[in-house]
Amino acid sequence: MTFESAGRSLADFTVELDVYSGPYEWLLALILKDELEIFEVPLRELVGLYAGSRDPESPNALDRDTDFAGSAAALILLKSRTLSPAVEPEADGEDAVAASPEELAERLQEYLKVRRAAEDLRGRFARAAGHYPSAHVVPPKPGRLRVAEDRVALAARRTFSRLLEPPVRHLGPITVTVQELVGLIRASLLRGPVSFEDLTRNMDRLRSAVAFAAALSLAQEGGVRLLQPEPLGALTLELVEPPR
Amino acid sequence: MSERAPAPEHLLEAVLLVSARPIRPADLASATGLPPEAVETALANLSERYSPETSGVVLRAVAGGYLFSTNPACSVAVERFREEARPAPLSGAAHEVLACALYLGPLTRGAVSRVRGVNSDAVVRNLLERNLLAEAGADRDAPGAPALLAVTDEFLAATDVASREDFPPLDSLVSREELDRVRERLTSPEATSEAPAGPETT
Amino acid sequence: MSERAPAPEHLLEAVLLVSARPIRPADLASATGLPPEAVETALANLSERYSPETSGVVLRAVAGGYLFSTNPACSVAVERFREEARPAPLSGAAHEVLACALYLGPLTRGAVSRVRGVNSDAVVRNLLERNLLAEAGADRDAPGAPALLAVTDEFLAATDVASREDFPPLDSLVSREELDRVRERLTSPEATSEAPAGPETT
Repeated sequence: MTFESAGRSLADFTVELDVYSGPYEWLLALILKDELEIFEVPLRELVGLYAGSRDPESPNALDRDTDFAGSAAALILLKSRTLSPAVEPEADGEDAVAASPEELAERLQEYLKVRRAAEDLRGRFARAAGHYPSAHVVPPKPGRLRVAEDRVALAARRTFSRLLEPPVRHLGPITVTVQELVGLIRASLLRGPVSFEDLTRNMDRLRSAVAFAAALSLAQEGGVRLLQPEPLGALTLELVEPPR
Repeated sequence: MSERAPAPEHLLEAVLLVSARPIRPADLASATGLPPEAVETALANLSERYSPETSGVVLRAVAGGYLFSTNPACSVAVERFREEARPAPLSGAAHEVLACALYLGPLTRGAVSRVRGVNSDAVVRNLLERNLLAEAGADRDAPGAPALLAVTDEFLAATDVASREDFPPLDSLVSREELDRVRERLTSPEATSEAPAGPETT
Repeated sequence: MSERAPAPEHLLEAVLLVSARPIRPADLASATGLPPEAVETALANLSERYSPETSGVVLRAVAGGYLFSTNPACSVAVERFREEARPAPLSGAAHEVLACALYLGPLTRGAVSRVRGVNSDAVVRNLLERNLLAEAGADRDAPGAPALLAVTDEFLAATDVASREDFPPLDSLVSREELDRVRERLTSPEATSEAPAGPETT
């Protein structure tokens, strides 16, 4: 697997996996559009690829890391959500229907253009930054401004009925990585099968969520077997013996 | 540094453009990082460049400071521009802030931001400049006694309604529960506000 | 006549000083009483006088009009004077949403989200707040008649373009070969093949 040298953002991060090769961003788009099975994407491998492409000296290393961590977290969430039994796909009829490869290609082509246009805009904004207008503005004559009464009423309705986004501050900084927990799971399994409950006994909710994702990732890659005799019952992890 | 530093005159011009009030030479020096003598020299040069004979923009020395103004010889054009200029249309955010002041006001900047769930200081500033909002007293119970904002007569005139009563009543716009939620946000103390904390500009 | 009429350049300077928004040449002509050709000539002269190389105040042709702004080379002094940090740059998501509105718009929030493959409502809200997007009518054919989003004149000014035509055409941004590669990759049979277990790498 290869990757092109790191550039300004993740736009330059290219991955080569068995299921997909090309820009990382398209991979995300494919997954988000349900066109690529999330199980087919080895997350750990992806993290490894990214780690290998990192240049800590690069001035936007932090931005890149944040972008990657954000998208990787989304993938983890998606992967665990996909596994949970009773979750219906979004009730978005049109989108729920699997698109044909041609349709998907068309949409991705359009998205790619929008991506490029966004990069172009970024440059324009940056070049134009630092222009400040005159403060010597004369106010228009009183009475020239019209405010539509129904727009004020509409704005009231919109403002007062808006759901506030849930606060996330209490979640604190995310200090755990999938790799870390993959390592931890592997180490635990050396002593024999472990129940998921035991594995996560001393973990907070965030860590156990990531542990779950890590376990799924390991299972998908074939290193670990997940046993769950009955739906929603206890989950046990055991090591898969490597073929001799 | 590969780029040449801007000339002292250019730095002063830029700062003078963004101030509607006279700026003292000491403040010009501290903003531009120039020594006082360099500021003096540059101001002398600018006085020539922006003199009534040479420019429609003049540099005036007033009240111990320096200020750009229009050349009085050009005042007819300025006045006509003011007559003819179409005021900038209000943004959606501006309508929302006005709706807050109309239906929930008088209320503080902080309360507007809490109700909207987003820092609204910039929008409030713009509406104050446009005379659609005005400060009407202060909230003495809150720390720092922040100003209370209310809609102005000019706002009522701009909407062409005779009085506030002509706007649809609040409970015809939103449900009981939603109103309760809004009231809760309105009265939640500053300190625990979840609205993005912007610098309080007072 | 005892007083000489001010030069066209001076009239324009005075009018430009009192506006924070771009002024269309026709409005400049009407305010100053100058014929359009005289406005053109004077603007050309002023562009030289207020160029980034020669002044801290620059004359910009943006959003269909003309505007005085500070020279970005002097922005540090301006920001220090106003004690205001430069607004944070927009996120990548915000640039994508703006690109959608610019090239595919006016379009609904739902359409933006479909193009990007992720829900974009929060980003849209932020851009409305910053006046870079505005609601321009509604899609009457869709259920609920959702609002249509379009870029604003502020957006054109913030990207330093005179008009929408100054942006490169969308189709010129990606080469034919690249687009073909996408199609090939997605429509070729291998693209959907089963994944063998990943190799152990630790």
